[in-house]
Amino acid sequence: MYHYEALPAAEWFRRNRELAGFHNPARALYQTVRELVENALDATETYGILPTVYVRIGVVDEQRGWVSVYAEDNGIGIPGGEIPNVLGRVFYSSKYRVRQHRGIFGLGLKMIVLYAQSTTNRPVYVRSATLKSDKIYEYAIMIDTNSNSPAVLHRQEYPNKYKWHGTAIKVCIEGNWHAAKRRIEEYLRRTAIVAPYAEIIFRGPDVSLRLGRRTTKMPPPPEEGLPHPKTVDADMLKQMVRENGSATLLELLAGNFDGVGRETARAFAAWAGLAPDARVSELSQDDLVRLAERMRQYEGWRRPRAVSLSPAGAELLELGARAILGAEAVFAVTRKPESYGGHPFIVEAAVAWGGQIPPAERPLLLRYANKIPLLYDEGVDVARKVADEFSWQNYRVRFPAPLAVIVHVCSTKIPYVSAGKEAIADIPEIEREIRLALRDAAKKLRAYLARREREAELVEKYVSLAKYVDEIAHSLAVVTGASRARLAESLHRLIERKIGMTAEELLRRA
Amino acid sequence: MYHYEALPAAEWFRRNRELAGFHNPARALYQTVRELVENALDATETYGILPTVYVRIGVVDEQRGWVSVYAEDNGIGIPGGEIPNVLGRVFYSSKYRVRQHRGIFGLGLKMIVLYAQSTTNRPVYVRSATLKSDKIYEYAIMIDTNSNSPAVLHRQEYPNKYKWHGTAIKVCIEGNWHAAKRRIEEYLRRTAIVAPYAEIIFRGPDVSLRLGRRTTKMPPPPEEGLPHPKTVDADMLKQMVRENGSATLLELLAGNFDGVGRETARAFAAWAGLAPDARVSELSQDDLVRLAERMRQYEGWRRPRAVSLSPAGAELLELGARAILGAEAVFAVTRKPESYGGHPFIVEAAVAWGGQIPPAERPLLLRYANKIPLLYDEGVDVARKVADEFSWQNYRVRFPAPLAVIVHVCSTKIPYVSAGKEAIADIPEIEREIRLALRDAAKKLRAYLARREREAELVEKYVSLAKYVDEIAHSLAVVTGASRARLAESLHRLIERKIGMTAEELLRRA
Amino acid sequence: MDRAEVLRRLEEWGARLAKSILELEEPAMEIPARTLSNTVWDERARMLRLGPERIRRRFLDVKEARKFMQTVLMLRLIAEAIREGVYPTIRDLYYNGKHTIIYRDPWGRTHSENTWEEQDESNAVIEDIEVAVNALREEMGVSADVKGKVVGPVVIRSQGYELDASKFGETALSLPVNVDALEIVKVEASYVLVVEKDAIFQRLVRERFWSQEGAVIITAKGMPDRATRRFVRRLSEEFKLPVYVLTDGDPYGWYIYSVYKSGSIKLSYESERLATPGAKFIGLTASDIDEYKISDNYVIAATERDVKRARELLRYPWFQRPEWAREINLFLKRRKKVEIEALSTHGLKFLHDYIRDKIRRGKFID
Amino acid sequence: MDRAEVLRRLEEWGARLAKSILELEEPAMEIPARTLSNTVWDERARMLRLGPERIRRRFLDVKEARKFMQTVLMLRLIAEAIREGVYPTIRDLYYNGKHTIIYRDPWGRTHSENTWEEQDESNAVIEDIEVAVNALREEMGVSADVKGKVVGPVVIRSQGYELDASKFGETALSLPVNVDALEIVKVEASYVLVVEKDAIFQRLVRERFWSQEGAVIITAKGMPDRATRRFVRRLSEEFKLPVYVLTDGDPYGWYIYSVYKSGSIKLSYESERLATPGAKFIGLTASDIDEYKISDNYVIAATERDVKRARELLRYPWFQRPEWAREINLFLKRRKKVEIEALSTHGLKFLHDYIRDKIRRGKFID
Repeated sequence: MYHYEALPAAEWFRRNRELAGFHNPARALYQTVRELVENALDATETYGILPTVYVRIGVVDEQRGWVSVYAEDNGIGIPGGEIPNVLGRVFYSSKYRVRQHRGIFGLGLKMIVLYAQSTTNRPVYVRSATLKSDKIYEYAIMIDTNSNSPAVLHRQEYPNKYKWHGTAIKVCIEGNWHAAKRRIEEYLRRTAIVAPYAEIIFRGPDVSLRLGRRTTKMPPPPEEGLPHPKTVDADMLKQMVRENGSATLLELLAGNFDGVGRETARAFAAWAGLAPDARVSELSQDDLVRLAERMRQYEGWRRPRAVSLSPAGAELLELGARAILGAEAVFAVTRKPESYGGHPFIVEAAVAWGGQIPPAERPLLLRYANKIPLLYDEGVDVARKVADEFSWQNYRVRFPAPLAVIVHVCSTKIPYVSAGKEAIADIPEIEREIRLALRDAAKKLRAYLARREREAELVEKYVSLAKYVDEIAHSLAVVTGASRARLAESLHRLIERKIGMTAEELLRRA
Repeated sequence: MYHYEALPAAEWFRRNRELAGFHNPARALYQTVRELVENALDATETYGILPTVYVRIGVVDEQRGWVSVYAEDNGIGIPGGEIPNVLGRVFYSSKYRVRQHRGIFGLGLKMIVLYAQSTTNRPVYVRSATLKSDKIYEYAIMIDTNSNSPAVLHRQEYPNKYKWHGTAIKVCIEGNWHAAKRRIEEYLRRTAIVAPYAEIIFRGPDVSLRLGRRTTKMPPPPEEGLPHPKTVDADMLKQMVRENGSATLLELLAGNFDGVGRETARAFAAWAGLAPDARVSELSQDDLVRLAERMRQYEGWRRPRAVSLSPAGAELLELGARAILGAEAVFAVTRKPESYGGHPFIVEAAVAWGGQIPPAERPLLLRYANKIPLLYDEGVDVARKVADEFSWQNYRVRFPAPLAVIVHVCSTKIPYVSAGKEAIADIPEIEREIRLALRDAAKKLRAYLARREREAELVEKYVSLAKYVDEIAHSLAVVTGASRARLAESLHRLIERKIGMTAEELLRRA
Repeated sequence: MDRAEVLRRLEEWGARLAKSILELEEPAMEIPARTLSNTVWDERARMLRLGPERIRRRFLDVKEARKFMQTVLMLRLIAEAIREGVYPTIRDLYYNGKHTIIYRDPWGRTHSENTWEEQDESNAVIEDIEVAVNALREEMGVSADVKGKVVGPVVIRSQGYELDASKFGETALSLPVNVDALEIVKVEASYVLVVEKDAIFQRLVRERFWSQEGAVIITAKGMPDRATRRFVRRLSEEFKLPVYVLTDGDPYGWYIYSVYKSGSIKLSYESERLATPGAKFIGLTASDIDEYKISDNYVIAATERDVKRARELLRYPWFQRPEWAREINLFLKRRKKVEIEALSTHGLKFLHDYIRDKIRRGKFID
Repeated sequence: MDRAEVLRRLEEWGARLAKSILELEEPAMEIPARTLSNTVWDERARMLRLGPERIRRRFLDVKEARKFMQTVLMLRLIAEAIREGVYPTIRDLYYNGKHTIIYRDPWGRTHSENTWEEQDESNAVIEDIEVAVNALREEMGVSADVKGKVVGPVVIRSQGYELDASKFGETALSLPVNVDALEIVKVEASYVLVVEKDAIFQRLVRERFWSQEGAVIITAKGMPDRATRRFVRRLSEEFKLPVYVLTDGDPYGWYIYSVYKSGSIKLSYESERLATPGAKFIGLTASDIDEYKISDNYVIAATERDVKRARELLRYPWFQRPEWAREINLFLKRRKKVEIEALSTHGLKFLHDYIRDKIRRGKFID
């Protein structure tokens, strides 16, 4: 009755793998491709390398439903000594930093390893070389779930004659290629939209995709940043105090927060009625709780800086939407940086109208988080909620409408609903920014639709008068003997004067 | 560039608290109540104790948005020495067993503690006494996230004069009572539907609820069980072999799996072409993978036993739906046990029709998992998908229809989509059972609707003939001089003969 | 047959129904079926006749109960009129019988329903009673609205007054309800011209076309009533006058012609009195659009209803002449129709030339 | 006014329009407004007249362009008829003018639209032209279908033929299009009875009610046409005969009475020729349901349309008599209506007694 036990972290995640998106063979295969592609992009574009990613899926044993997934990138590689931990220890990662990555939980690779050993009991094979490394390291790794530590089955070093750098990973898992095919294709295509500087080559059992590099211009890579003071919490503050025991309040504030220099720190202390020179180690727990509250309330901080973020940019979004959706018109907006819980974020949104977008009862939604397309769980995503609650009728949109909405949230930490990373949670600050981004984009759409409507009205008016010209000219000519041609010509000129432009001008505009 | 670090488990969960449903102050308060109520019910009904649960929410500091949540139960309590770990160490729990609990991740209490210290930096207060204990233990606990270990701020023992047993927990968190109120109320009411043997008393700042005990009959408490062989995986098998190194294949199978005795184990070994007396420690890794596959393929296993499960029962579901929904008719079904991934599960479903259910374009859905009502994230729940894809038109249902569907999945392990525990993931075995349960319940609904339709048709027929009787009798009387009254009487008797019953009989039936 | 005999037959029919009810046998009426399938084309007599099929109208059949009630109700109305010695119109009977049945069922719900909604319903049961007891409406003393007008060299006598339809100037003679009560004193016409539309009739009268031609011109303003048909039949039968029918060039017009000529499905039991098997069609046909070079401006697209009606015509035995098959198929192919007024293409007087052309050169369909 | 003068006016109007178009001024037609608001109740003459309001029908107003086109088209049709010396009916003009305008716009889309859909549309522009050029349709030589029938002690002459409407037996005299071309030779009647419904007219003829009363009986089968109204007016004016109007007891019947008596909104410009201000109402009123003890079986629930029409009547100045206000308000309260046939409550012959009662005892509304 009173039986308690501690479970190793790796075992806990193995048992609860749905949390990370490994629900079933179809979804697990999709998730595996996603994790590998996102690691590849993080290892390249973050460091200014034009990404080249090669992904191959092969059938290992059709009867048993075993497939292999191979992914190779030209990124910065993993140092030889770190490879076992990076793949074989849950909660070990390079991604626990204040900087925008595609990956964030640092869980992806470990979940793939756990899933592979649960289903096929095959190790994962890794080959990697860091920049300018003389050696290439190769490992076969599994995870000892009891101790949450890597089990290295095989290890080898090769000379790196051609100074190759990057990472190649191969796994054998139970996967349903047939059921996952469509999603994987869609995922890769949508990824290519926001990363046109990447080259992605994919080979599947019956599908090949080559998504070529469309530009060599890359957005500036994100820098590492500090948390913004506006949204700090007591626990975070306690930890900082522990690490900066001897610092004064002024030093703590000026050294550890985004956009806070000595000036700003002093102004805050004055506003908060705190002694700037007090040692933080002498503050009581309650003082710290209050300090966190005052920091959240203070309106004098600078906006969080965007240096650690890398939005796609309005121009890129508009190009992508026009190309992929075949839209008639696209209007994109990149909002200024904001923050929640100490994490800066930027929301970008685009609304696309008409063309090949099929009219529907609600907007078609394309969601991105840190340039990752989100394909599942749309129903619980905050963007779906905002797009559905949005007052489209105020922007001349009447459903069914050929309307698509693209929402891109980038942040040093995306608040996913689950570790499956398919939906963004309902954070008030983010919800507000999405709403404002949609509003800004929708305003442009409204202006566009209004102009189109005005033109359509003029055309309508022109037609509804011009169609009677011949009939009237003919009848009046018969009654009065006047020239039918001259009457018709005059009637046309009267109509043009009425609508304020000639038929040719109208034809050019609408 | 090459910076890696290990993160303590508690810190990882603190940073990613949305995963467990602590998105924002409103949802966090709701989640806190849920975790506490579910722990309380697990600590009572699982051990045959009629639950009495008392929950109180109070405003601590209106300006700062601080609220207190107090929950007390009459359960089996937590042994004094275990209290710090149970509350202060992530991955430490009594719930990692093969038995149906409401809780499953064993995360809930720790997430509350982490959330409290992040927002108010207040410890959690616990008082508990086990059954027949002489002492009551009291603790104030926080979590040291760096070491994933409990920090005990206060500890005291009291004599337990009245042999009280149970657990009382009090926390102070940032919470939005106003926004969470409606959900908390709905959660408690829906909980009471499937647990009518529980007494739940709730006091909030401006709401009081007393959900009285409606019966003292409880479903038999679930027993501890073993995994079913049908859905074992290689990793699980490897672990068992480690723990039973000296066992033969026969011993391993007969001792560790649900419903497998020596007979069954021998039959399986013969079918699989394996030597029943081989030592399992001598099997290679590949042998184990194949063994797991053969075990999954074998059709000769007994169905998983339901002993470790505790469904509500069709009768209870029908009563609840009739009472709460005010339905005209309810048809419930409890399916036989099935299993997925080694975990037995039972699906129950009810369809409720008419009465106070408002007609809608799709069925109203009430979801339960291990008697827990699920309120959020309906859009990604497998039950929503099944209910929407179900061929209602084959069961005489035409939308808009006054139709509600209740789906209850109970299992030793509910496959939630996220740690927030608000939606069940799309597991093929579960999806199939939900579909079959709906089919079984819908068949009864169809029979009911058909009977109602037949009766309505008879009434219709009676009325459409009887209404002309007076007119015909009058006219024929005028034409022929026959008695109008006798003609009318005879016509009525002819009609009754035609529909096969008298008007009085028909009146009684429809 | 006098009214007393009619009354006897009605009462006898009612008594049979009452008897079966009182003996708890299901009451049913045997009525000759006035349906298309029971309309027999009598090739020799060249008219429609009622076939041998009978329907059983059963009270206990939900689909027929209402009609059963209506029939019994009408039976009473007619019996009462005969007993009281009054002569109602079918409109009077519709009106006298129309009221709301209010029925409160054992479940406490109240149902209300009118005995009939439209005059079509009461007219139909009158016709049912005619065939069931084998007595004509006129014999029961029940009359209908009259639509027919006549002009031309014909003299009639009504209640002692002689009326010369050639001396009406721009006015016209309205036919009475009971045409058989008229005496046709003298006819000096060369043919009878039956015109579908009143507007065309008015023009021909005003333009004195009848006097130039020595023709009796008759119109019933659309679908003809019994009196007009009976009058045309009498002119044809008693005075051996050729009869020509002028209608629009659409399936409705063609059907109107066939009603004058062969009888109608609904009243096939009366064809012997009403049909004029020798009547010839000089209205517009589908091929006349080319034949008379009718401008596109006057050609109208056929509606779905027109097309449906044309397909029905094709199936009727009395349209099984090669000429009609050709014209109707042409119509179905082109889906174009024309009204008589379309002849104004060639000037408003062209109508006269058209009629003469069709008659003199035998360009009619028989 | 002869047709040459009418043509001159039409051409002059057309020339004004053509001139403004060619000078690039917006073409607009000035037309007296045939609307309720421009219908003036002339209390002294006791008839409706057209008021001074005029509408400007502008081609460049999208809402009016279609009507502008229709008006010009009709102008041409009438001008052509006069030039060719033919006498079309309004149906002919509808038909001659109806065709499809097919317009291909600069964007390559094709729009097609009929010049008019229903005869109502072409009739309306004919009436517009009548008031715009101040010439009556009859003066243009444009006629309409004729609905009127007469029986009784009146002798008329049409194109030299004398017709004695007392010698028609069960038939009746149909009125011609142009009543003013008739000569009324002799009238030996004591009053004129105008009957709304043809079925009632037929009964009164068959029952020789007119001869017992010495009355001229006239019907126009519902809403009267111009010819029937003109004939009633001539009997009233030239022979000082009292005129009684017998209609159903519903707002539609009451309005029909007012059209005979005071004119209609649509044709208020013609009231002077057509109205019979002395006509008296002897149809059924709301209070007659009690007065003549009409059985519930014959009383029908008023429709929404009836109620709406009754509310309109209440607002018309020519219904502002206390008797009408009382009856219409009673109708609105009870929402019940009755047809003339309802008098059969008391036997089919009761209608005669009813008419005599209303006339002899002065129980009419003036």
